[in-house]
Amino acid sequence: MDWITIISTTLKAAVGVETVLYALAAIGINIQFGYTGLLNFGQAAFMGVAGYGLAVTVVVIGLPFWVGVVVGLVAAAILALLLGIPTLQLRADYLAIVTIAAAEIVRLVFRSVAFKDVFGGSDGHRGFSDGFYALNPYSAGEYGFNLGPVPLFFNHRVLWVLTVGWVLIALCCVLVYLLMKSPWGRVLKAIREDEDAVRSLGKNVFSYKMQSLVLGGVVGSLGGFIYGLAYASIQPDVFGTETTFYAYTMVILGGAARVLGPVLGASIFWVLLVLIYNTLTDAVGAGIITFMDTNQVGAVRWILVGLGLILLLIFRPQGIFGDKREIAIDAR
Amino acid sequence: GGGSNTATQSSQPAAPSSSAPAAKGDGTLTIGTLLPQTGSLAFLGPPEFAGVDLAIKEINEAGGVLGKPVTKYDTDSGDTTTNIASQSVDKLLAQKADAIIGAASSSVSESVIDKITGAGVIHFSPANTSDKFTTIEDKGLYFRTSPPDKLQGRVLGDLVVSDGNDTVGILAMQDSYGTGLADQVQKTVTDGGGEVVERVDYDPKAADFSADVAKIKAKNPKGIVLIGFEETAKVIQELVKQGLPADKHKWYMVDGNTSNTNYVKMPKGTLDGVKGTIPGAAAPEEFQKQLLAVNPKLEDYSYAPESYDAMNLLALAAEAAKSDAGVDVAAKLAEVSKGGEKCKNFKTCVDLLKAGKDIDYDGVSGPVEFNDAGDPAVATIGIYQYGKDNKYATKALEYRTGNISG
Amino acid sequence: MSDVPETAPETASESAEAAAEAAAEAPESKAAVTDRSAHLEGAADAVLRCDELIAGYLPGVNILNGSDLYVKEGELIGIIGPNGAGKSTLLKAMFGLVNIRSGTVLLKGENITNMKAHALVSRGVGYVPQTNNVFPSLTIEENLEMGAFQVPGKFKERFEFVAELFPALKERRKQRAGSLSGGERQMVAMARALMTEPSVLLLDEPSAGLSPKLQDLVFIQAQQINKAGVTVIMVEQNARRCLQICHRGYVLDQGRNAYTGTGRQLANDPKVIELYLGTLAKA
Amino acid sequence: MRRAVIAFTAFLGGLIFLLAAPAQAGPAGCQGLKGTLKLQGQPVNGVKIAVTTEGGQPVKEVTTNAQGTWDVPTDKGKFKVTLDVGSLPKNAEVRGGNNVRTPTVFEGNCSTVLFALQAKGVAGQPAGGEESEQSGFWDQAAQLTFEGFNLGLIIALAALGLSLIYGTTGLTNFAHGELVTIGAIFAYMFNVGFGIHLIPAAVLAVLLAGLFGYGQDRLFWGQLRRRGTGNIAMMIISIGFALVLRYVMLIFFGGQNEAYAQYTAQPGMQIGPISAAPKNFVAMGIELVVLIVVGIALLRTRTGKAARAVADNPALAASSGINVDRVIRIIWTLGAAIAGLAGVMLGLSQNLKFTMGQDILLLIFAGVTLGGLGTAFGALVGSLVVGLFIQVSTLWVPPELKSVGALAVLIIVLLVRPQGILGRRERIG
Amino acid sequence: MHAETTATDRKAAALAVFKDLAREPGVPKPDPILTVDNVVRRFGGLTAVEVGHVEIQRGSITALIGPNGAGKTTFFNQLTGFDTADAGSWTFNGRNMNGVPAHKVARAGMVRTFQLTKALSRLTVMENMRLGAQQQKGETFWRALFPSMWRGQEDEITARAEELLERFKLAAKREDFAGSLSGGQRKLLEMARALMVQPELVMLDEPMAGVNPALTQSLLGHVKDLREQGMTVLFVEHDMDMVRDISDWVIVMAQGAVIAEGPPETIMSDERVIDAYLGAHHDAPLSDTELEAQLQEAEAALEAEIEEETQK
Ligand SMILES: Nc1ncnc2c1ncn2[C@@H]1O[C@H](COP(=O)(O)OP(=O)(O)OP(=O)(O)O)[C@@H](O)[C@H]1O
Ligand SMILES: Nc1ncnc2c1ncn2[C@@H]1O[C@H](COP(=O)(O)OP(=O)(O)OP(=O)(O)O)[C@@H](O)[C@H]1O
Ligand SMILES: [Mg+2]
Ligand SMILES: [Mg+2]
Repeated sequence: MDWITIISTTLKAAVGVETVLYALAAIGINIQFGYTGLLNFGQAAFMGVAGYGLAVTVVVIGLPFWVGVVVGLVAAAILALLLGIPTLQLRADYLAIVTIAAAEIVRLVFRSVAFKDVFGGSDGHRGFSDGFYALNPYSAGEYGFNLGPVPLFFNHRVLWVLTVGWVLIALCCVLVYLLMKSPWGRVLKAIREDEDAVRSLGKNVFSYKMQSLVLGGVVGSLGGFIYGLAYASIQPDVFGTETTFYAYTMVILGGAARVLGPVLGASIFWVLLVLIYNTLTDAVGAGIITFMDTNQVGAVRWILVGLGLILLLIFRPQGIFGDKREIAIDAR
Repeated sequence: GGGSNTATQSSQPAAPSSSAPAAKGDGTLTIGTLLPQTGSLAFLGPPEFAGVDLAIKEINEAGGVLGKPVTKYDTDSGDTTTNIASQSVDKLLAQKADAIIGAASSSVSESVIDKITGAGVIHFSPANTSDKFTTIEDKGLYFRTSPPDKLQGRVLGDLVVSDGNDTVGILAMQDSYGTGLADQVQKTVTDGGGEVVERVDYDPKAADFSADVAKIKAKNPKGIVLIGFEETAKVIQELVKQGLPADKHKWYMVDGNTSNTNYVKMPKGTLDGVKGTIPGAAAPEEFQKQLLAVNPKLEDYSYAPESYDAMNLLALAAEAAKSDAGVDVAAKLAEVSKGGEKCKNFKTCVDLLKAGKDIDYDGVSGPVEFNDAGDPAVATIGIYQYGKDNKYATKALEYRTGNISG
Repeated sequence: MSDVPETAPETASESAEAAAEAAAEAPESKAAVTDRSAHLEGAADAVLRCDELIAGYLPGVNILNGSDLYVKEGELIGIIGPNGAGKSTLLKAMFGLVNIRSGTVLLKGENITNMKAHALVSRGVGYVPQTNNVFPSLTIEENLEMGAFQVPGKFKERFEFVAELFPALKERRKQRAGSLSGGERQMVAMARALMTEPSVLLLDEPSAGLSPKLQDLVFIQAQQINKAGVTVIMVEQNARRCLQICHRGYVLDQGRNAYTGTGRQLANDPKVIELYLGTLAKA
Repeated sequence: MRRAVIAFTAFLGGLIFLLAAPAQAGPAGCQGLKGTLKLQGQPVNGVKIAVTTEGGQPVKEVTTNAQGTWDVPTDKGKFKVTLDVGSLPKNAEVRGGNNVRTPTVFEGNCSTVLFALQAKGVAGQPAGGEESEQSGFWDQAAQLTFEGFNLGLIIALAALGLSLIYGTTGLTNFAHGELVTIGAIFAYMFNVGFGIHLIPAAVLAVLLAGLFGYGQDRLFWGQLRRRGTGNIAMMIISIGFALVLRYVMLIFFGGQNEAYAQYTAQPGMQIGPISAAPKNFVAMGIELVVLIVVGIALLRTRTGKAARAVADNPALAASSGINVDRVIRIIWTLGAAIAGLAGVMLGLSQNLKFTMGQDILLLIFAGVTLGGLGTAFGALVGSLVVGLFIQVSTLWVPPELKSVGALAVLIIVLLVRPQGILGRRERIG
Repeated sequence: MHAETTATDRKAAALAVFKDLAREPGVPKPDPILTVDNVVRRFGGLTAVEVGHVEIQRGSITALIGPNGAGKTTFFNQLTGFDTADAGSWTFNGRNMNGVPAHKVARAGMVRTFQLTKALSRLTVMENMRLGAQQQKGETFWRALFPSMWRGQEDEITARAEELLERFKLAAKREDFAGSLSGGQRKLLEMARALMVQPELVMLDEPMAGVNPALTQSLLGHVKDLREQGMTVLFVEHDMDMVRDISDWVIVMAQGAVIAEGPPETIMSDERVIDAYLGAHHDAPLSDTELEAQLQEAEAALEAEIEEETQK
């Protein structure tokens, strides 16, 4: 068993690119769902629209990188408006199905043969991240330190993505913290509890819901940028419903309506995923586990991840940072 | 590379080195696999792993590479919907893999190619068919044994035309494999004087394919080309149901779905006379037996030959380069694949190499001769025909060999 | 009600009356009994009794802090107290809807602490909750059918009975309860509890939201049911009215019994008036 | 630049190939153009065919032989092949009228050139074309409508199971797709594993699926409810549970497609404009009966009403003497059994795969929501609409986007009727 | 006791206004804050509301009473924009209000409470209260980001909320989640929160149902204070003691329509109102003899029933 690799990869996963991009998506969901009670199950579409906005602008139209970022952000905001104007009047569960449907539509259009010239079909686009890496302040090489015998190094490209990513996360968290402490956030939370009551107190519920949807969507779309930039490519199927589900899982794991909940949730999720898998593969590779073969390791990993999620939520249904009292209040 | 020695590993990257990880040969050829254990392509995993395993078994029996047995780490590529491939690559890189064999899905490969080649490691896919990889920025480290389907599409298209099908319908799986192949077939058929009356690109995950088949039915083509993977079984059910059976219309299949196991439960004669094309110069039967010895549970053999060849080529290139470092191996890959004394397995090839000869490895999947882009330049396509038992004869009707780019 | 054994009503109501009279004759000075042992003197032959109940919703927060209560066969008991005193919690705890942390509840000698509500229903206990007391997506008729869930055979007969009490319900039998007005819901809730012919009935503010006319009806009905031998425990904010008809009353404050006594004693106790009854509706 | 390099390499590769004397090349030495002319299956002799280069330089002119074949060896490159229409037999013409082809010849390969011949004035009458196009459209529409019902009913069955469980417990069960899959796989186990005929195997599978539902509630969900786990936490737990189930199935069933031992690729019969396999009709009949019986049972039976009561307010249901846990257990058993049946039906009409349920989960949710959450007949109506739109929309949109049509309709319907087709508005205040 | 005397003065003033008015449905008031014309709302075959003409006098306390299901709550829903009327129009402060969305109605100064309470469960009682305040600077997105911009206002709001909570006996619960309140406490919070809006017209839907009588009494004083501050109160209530104590004018609804209007005393002796709504015992609690008689009656009925049963 190669414990050093296992520990090193796990620790790196805790702050890695995937954690960053999912954390951003989850922060967005936390704004929408955790604070406002909007069941937006289309977060993947916001990420996708942003990523593709960047990719199409740079690759197909040939404009510079930063224009792509602006286009992506605007696209995410427009998607939020398009989704929100008709659907925010709907009951919460209907909003969920409408957003999930919209997200699937977006993904299917991205991957379709009919629009292959624009969106690149099922393999998507690549070659739009040079502008981003051109800004990289780190010179080529590996950066990091040894934690005892465990090496923790990232190369300059990853480090640049991580730097930007974590700065974005920090900014978003500060933003969420400030907003949710304020009367503005109070209105959101009140909407989560009972829209009609809020309406009767003279607040424009629709407008607040829209603000929340746009804000959450734009924050989530940052995750889409990080994906595209980190992998230097973008594929439609990355933005399937699974991505949204996992982001929700992270929000709940960390604790809904907690500022740092989604970030911690994302970290836990990836640590779980990587730790379990790398331990398993090594154990199988080293012949310690003999009752399964290579083909089954991947499946067993997901089984254990599933069990992990179940157990975490059984023993902390309110999430890591959550407040038990909130859960005890009967929502009915 | 080499992940067995943890002591050197921990001391190595102590300071940021200035250039991309250059030669770091440690004497052991370390291979990582990045193949689907889960996700929508999970059915491709077992044959691909088996292909690699079979090759490694033979290599190690023949004395290993550079005198040492090959080390291998298996990881899961998942599919595009989860981002686990990237984490798997992180692990393999941490374990100092010299080359990574994978992924099955072009999309997954695209998402990790920068990471792999950026670390000076060979990215070798047995199954990517997207033509994007021909032009991709890969530092000369990307290779694949699966041809980008131009030749197969041409052969199949010509086959369709020469069978006299003046009206043709194409049902193609909607991804880079399916659409790429379908484009080529369509072009060849049209050039040859046939007419593609309907082409349907279908979503392989769709709940059912009746609408897709109904579209074909409306045009009533003489020949129907089925391009896809195992979901073709569902498409065939639908063709039979909607009254387009193989005895009235000529069906054609491709390597992704020409299978001896997928259709055996169908009524006798359902696939009678159906033709399919598979790359590779040898009848697959013998090879499949060997694979079964490695993994007795195998049901499908897609991309097993390509995986096997990938592994053998890597081992031979390492021997030729006398180094296991990715960059060195990559430099030799093209050389061992063409221009020299022909040989068909690691043992004979390595013996030739040791005797100082130039070799030309011809694999199970075809002659595999790499061009500069790391794509195979030449391929052999076998044309097979199904019998009444819904299995195809192990002897090909004919083999066509040609340059992939034309 | 018709299946009450022939002799039961008389004996039950007689004993209750006797108890009530005995209480009424007690000297004025004992009007408000706060002493626990004194209170429990009468509890020997209680149908339902709770001892030192401690219960609550949130971990670490007790709402009931050791309240005692007993009710004898055929008695009508009133519970009053300020908002948030724990009256509803007490009823819920007895009925198995709130987890009891310590203390016991006995029903006819059987320990029913933390027993499931449906099991209590089959033991003859009925309950009308204070809020959320109808099934909104079911029609009125189906709501009442649910009331008679354990005795489906009796549905027709009992339906006629409650329809006579609340004619509005019969007219609207196919209307979904979720669209009913507050008062109409209250009627449905009351009617639902009357479907089973319980031997012990727990009512949580049955008159709230009803028109004065119907409030009258509810109080008379409670009395009538009680007369027929049903033991009734009633929580009311229409406190004066409640104390008027009940045999004994409890004043609950902060999860504890503050005062107990006969209805009349409590209604006239100046302390109780000042703290809980107010002077608005002077008798 | 790059392209040039590639071309050059290819050229080199070709050279090497030529030198290496193809071991198993096809028709040896064939490089050029060839073809066969046939009219109604009979070879056509004596037709003149001229081959020129792309630029128009004549290469060779040939005449078909008695077998109707001709061939012209050429260099590699693009050519123009012209059939001399005058040399055709009097009664024949080239289909489509175009007598020029522009094939490409590749190194070491022959390219086939096809001139499809037809009897003059037989097929392709200009007038009839329009009409058959029209009737073709309606035939296709009829077929797609049928397929819409076929698919919609399967979705409805799965949706009913989901709706039952959601309606009663408030659990948004993301593991429901896996319940569908598991039903199909149970049937496979009995059918292929134990060699039982599919019909009894299906019955056993549905029973086993029901038992599985019962066990799930008994040992898992019921325990969670007892602990007071909230609905949101439960929803996430169901995602975890779905992962566990799905990948357990991957291990035991494998990643490939499988079919049942009977009724696979059953030939269709033509009924009017519709072609369908007998198994489709039987399946649809069973589905419809189950849906209606369960729907009515929910409305009429005591347990059905109790289930709705529990859905509304579990505490009040308990206060009414309903054994809430028992009702929920019944619903779980029933819901899982119905989901299992849906799986068997899906496996019968399609194939089995460990992700089959997951792949239709979105459609199931769409069906449930579209019809109105928590109503049995709503699930039926909603799913039928989803099924119909998926299929029928392909008349206008490319099939790869067929789900887009259905999902777009879902959105539009919900905008017009926010409470779902059969749902009711809630009262305010 | 200063407030008490002014309140009675005020009441006298209000009563003086009403003194000369005709006691008939739809009678015009000298200074109406709310005027309603021909509002109709049907649910299927049921006409829940069909109000011809009603005016609410500014600065008065008006009670709206009527049997259960008379349409009072539905009427409130129409006026406050929570439901769309099938027909009709109404003006508030002379401004036409039909079709105006609920939040704008509230902003215009017409705030209602809900009969079935709507506590914001996972907000604390204090947050519930603060939410009621209007024109909060911190409620716009950009200003929310800079606490210095709204801190001061927030403190003012909090002080006001504290005061109200004290009055409504909820001060001890200020940091508890509203979802953990008892039924009566929710009613109190609902009303207190509506008062945070500082509306011109407050519409209370059965504010005191389920509230302890002693507390009700003290709160009535507060409501009278509101009138003192120039606020208009329209409330639905079934507690006749309360209606009699504080209302200046009473409107009676039955089966959707306004059937009577007048001062409390007049209304409570109106035969039709007694018939449809109050019942025989409205004016005083039952005396002992009456009780006795009632019981006797019940017993007789019971015995007859049992008799029947045994004969079967
Ligand atoms: N679901 C709950 N979760 C947490 N705390 C609760 C819950 N329900 C009630 N409480 C608390 O328990 C205490 C007692 O509530 P209960 O409902 O028993 O009061 P009550 O005496 O019935 O009052 P009311 O007359 O207003 O109905 C209250 O302080 C309330 O805050
Ligand atoms: N959404 C609806 N669908 C059908 N009927 C309704 C709906 N809303 C209200 N009703 C009916 O309209 C009538 C008026 O209801 P409303 O709630 O206005 O009565 P109310 O006067 O407030 O009664 P209460 O004093 O009991 O609160 C009732 O009979 C009720 O059943
Ligand atoms: Mg209470
Ligand atoms: Mg009302």
